[in-house]
Amino acid sequence: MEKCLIKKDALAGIAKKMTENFLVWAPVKKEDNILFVPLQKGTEPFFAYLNSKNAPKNVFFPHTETMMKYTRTEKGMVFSEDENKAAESVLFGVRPCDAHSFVLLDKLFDQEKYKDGYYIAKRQKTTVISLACVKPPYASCFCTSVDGEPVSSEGADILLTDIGSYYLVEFFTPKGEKLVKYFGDTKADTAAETKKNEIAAKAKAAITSKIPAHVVKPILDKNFDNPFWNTIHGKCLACGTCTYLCPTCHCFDISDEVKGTDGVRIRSWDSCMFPMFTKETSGHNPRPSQKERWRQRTMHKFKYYVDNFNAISCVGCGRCVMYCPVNIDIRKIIEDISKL
Amino acid sequence: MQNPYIPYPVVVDKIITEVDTKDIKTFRFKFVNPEDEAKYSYIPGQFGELSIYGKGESPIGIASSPTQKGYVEFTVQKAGVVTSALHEMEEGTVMGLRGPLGNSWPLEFLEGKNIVIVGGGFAFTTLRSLINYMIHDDNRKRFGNITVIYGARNPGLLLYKDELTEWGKRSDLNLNVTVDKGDANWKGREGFVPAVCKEVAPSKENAVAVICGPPVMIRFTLPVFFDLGFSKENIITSLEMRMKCGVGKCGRCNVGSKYVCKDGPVFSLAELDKLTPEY
Amino acid sequence: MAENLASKDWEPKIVAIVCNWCTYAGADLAGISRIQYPPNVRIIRVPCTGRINPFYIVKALQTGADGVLVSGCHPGECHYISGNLVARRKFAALKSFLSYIGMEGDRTMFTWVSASEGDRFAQVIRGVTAKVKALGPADKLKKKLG
Amino acid sequence: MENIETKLREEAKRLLLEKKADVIIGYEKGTLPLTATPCFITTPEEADKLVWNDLCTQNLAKFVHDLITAHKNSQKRVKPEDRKKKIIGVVARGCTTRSLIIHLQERQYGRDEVYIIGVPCTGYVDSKGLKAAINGADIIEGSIEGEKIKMKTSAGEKSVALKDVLADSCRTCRFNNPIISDVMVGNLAPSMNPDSEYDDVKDFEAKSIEERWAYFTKEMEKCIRCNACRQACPSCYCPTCFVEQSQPQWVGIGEDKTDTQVFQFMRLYHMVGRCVDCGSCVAVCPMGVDLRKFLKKIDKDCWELFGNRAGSSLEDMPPLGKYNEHGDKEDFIFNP
Repeated sequence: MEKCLIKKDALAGIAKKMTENFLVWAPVKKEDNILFVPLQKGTEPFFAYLNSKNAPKNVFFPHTETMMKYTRTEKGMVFSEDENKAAESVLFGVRPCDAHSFVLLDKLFDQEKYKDGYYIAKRQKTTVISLACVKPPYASCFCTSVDGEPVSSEGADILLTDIGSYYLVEFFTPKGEKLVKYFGDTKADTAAETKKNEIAAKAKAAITSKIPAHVVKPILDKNFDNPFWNTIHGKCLACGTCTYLCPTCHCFDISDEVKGTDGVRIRSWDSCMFPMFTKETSGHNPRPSQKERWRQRTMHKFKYYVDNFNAISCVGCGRCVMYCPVNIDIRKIIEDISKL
Repeated sequence: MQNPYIPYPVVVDKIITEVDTKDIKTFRFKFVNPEDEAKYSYIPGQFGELSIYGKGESPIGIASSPTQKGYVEFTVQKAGVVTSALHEMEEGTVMGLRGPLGNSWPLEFLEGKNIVIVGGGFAFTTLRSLINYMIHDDNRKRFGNITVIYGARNPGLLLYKDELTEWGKRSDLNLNVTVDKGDANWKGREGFVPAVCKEVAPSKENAVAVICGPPVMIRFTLPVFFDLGFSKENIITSLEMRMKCGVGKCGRCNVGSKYVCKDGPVFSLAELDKLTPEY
Repeated sequence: MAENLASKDWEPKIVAIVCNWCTYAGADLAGISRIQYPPNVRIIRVPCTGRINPFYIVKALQTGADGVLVSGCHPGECHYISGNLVARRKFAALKSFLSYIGMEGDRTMFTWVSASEGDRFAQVIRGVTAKVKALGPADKLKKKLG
Repeated sequence: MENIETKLREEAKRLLLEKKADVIIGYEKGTLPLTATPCFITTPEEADKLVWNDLCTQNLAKFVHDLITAHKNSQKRVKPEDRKKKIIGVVARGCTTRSLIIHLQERQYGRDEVYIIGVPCTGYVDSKGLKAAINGADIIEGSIEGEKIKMKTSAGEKSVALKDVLADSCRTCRFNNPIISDVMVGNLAPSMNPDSEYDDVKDFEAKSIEERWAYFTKEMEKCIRCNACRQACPSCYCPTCFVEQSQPQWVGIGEDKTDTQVFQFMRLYHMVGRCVDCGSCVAVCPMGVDLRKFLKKIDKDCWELFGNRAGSSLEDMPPLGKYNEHGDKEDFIFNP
């Protein structure tokens, strides 16, 4: 495994250099929001960030995506699969929790039976460069409770760790190693590695917000009908903020749009918090109120995903905690469930 | 790799209006590309996503049987955006068909057993597929006695009337058609499905009941079968949920950890008991 | 779009949403009287201007209209007594708000044409067409596919 | 402020004990530093959870409507003679009472179904503004001490003046005291600065059409269509919003630029005579879309065209539900 060192201020330059050959997604400060967007001429990446507002899942699973196109002709409809536009890309500087989410999303989109080509094509063509959290970005971060770590290469091809005056650059996969040339030729010594391990241990210990995520699975197995579920949802606005900012939420809707004789079929994000999500044509709704929707969201992350893929579908980034307009705190919910 | 979201082009070959109210029609599709038919090999109980230009998709159970070569049939009630558009279609139009999706009636499990099929109203479609499959010359000997109990609100709402007449003539099929309320021309049975089940009283010996119908019918029919001694493993039904992708990704049709589109729609009562009651 | 604007042949598409009782009859009269007016309008007949959901106007702009004209009975002459008076308030707010977000004011026009004013109808259409033509093709709010 | 909080708790206890209200909607302390969040009090013991401070953001009228609607739906299958009335108590500042008035004007429920506990208001803290004031640092601990907010943040100790981080809506609020109430807790608050309420709108109106369009486009590009603005708005209570209708489909569900613009435009336009400038939509927006720039224009037009300020009087009719045959503005009518 290659390792090298780069100067602290070199990061932006490297990201910009990569734009010559790749589509580079990097955090950019737009007014008060830090967002992952494709770097263009004139935009500066912003690496002194805590974490981005939106989860970088939109790189592989954009909010809105064309699935196919069709044209109405005299003979009827002619379908054409939208040509696979996935470009060779680099996702530069994601936090380890968000990189962890890609591993979780892979389990769903890259299953044996049904493969989701749209997601997979982008995922395969993208090299993920993680930027380790040497100290927890937010007091509400809880990655260590859900199988994550602030300094972790999971889901990443390359990991950058701030070890003081340098970044230690570690290349974990062949895909990552292809980018070695962008990082200069200062080889890392063992001292750098020791330093990184120290920092990693310290960073891990600094995550003080904890949830009993593994404890709740057997409790959830048995408590579908527990009156506890009546207590969460009262103030829920039924907006989709938590799900839209979540790195692992992946529900989507499919719809058609037409103009003249041309049409497209698009898929776009949907949310289990929306009343229409499960409403059937007959008017019947299997999840009629916010209670069932909250139960679904909690269960999906901490039980159903574990049942199906043996992994908790939460990476502990804390976005839903911080940005919920009415402060419904998943940490408290899990805590309360663990006491049932 | 076949993209599971892209439909096969199919042409509407024939449209049959099934009921007096004209809001249920059977659509017969032929594949535009003949090679697609082989790719679309299905088993009774599976469903397809009917895909209409500019309107979207609708998951509908396959009403024809794989033994009927050259076409696929769907019986569709006019309800939402897609099905309404479908009902406006003319023969010869090209549209899309995705699938086959979902699991199916458990044919291997049914083999060698006596089969009791109970259907109510519009939900009879995939049962029709199963019946046609089982009574086909190639397959009939693989199954024991076949009892069919089929009910509709009134004679005008019975589906597949010609076929019912054909089936009625067969000696290897015990057909019981009933309506809630008959009309002047109705000479058959009158009464609700649960009552007819009680009357027909199929034996539980080596038997499996396949039940599909509106929730209220299922609610009153199940106790009859429990009384007859059927175990939950031997009662099989099919669920309906709102679906979009049909391949277990879009996240709306799950009942507990199972996706109705991918792991269902067919479940035995024993399996359903293990799932959360959220359907 | 750009080449459309450059070409002198560009003709605007205008949606006219008119009430059944006055303006539609006025348009009819214009036709019977063989008064010439530009062929750029597509007329949509509604029972009353009070029935027009302001969304129709915005939706028309989104789906390709370069201009929208709404016309009904003169105040005090509404077939339903006051439909146009309620509509007038809705449209006043709509037009003001549309121009606030940066939509050219001349893209959405409101007027009154009675059943006997075939000539006025033709004049209105001429006026609106000229104004929209001067603005060129609409691209704000206009949806492109895919 | 503490004084009001104590009185509020007493009042809540009394109402629940005397069965004057079945539930009281108020605010409690949130799980994150410097937050308060809506809560529902049904027993006198819980009343001690109630807080009233500068962090109470959400317009609670939204929950009043939700609870009454849910209750009415649950009563549909009950025989008329067995139906029960549910009385919702609500802690209401000026803007909340305006929203309640709108509900009442629009015949959503009866005056007797809601018990209004009026509280004076001196404005609430705009959490995004606070975050911006400390350069986006993470707040680890925080407290309000007098006129200052003191914080321990990821970037060290910080102190911010309360008046500098008040929500925009509050700074120029015209109705910071309740307009209607069944009981008033605390004394009337001093007035804010309503004379400058339209300054921002006037500045924007003075800009060129292209500048205005560019700003509108830029703001709407931030929108992720999470619907938080709509959901938080007390005036957005349609059982099925136009966004979710499928026959016809009014707007596409994707992130298409124009679909977002049209969605936002129409939602904003639906606020004519109905926006009370409570700032809830702005507060909940995760992306920080400047909705107020547009809502305030609606408010201004409503005042200038129809002489109406949303929810300012229980006797008023909704401005778009009435007309003045000879007085309404006609200068926008095209005359060839």
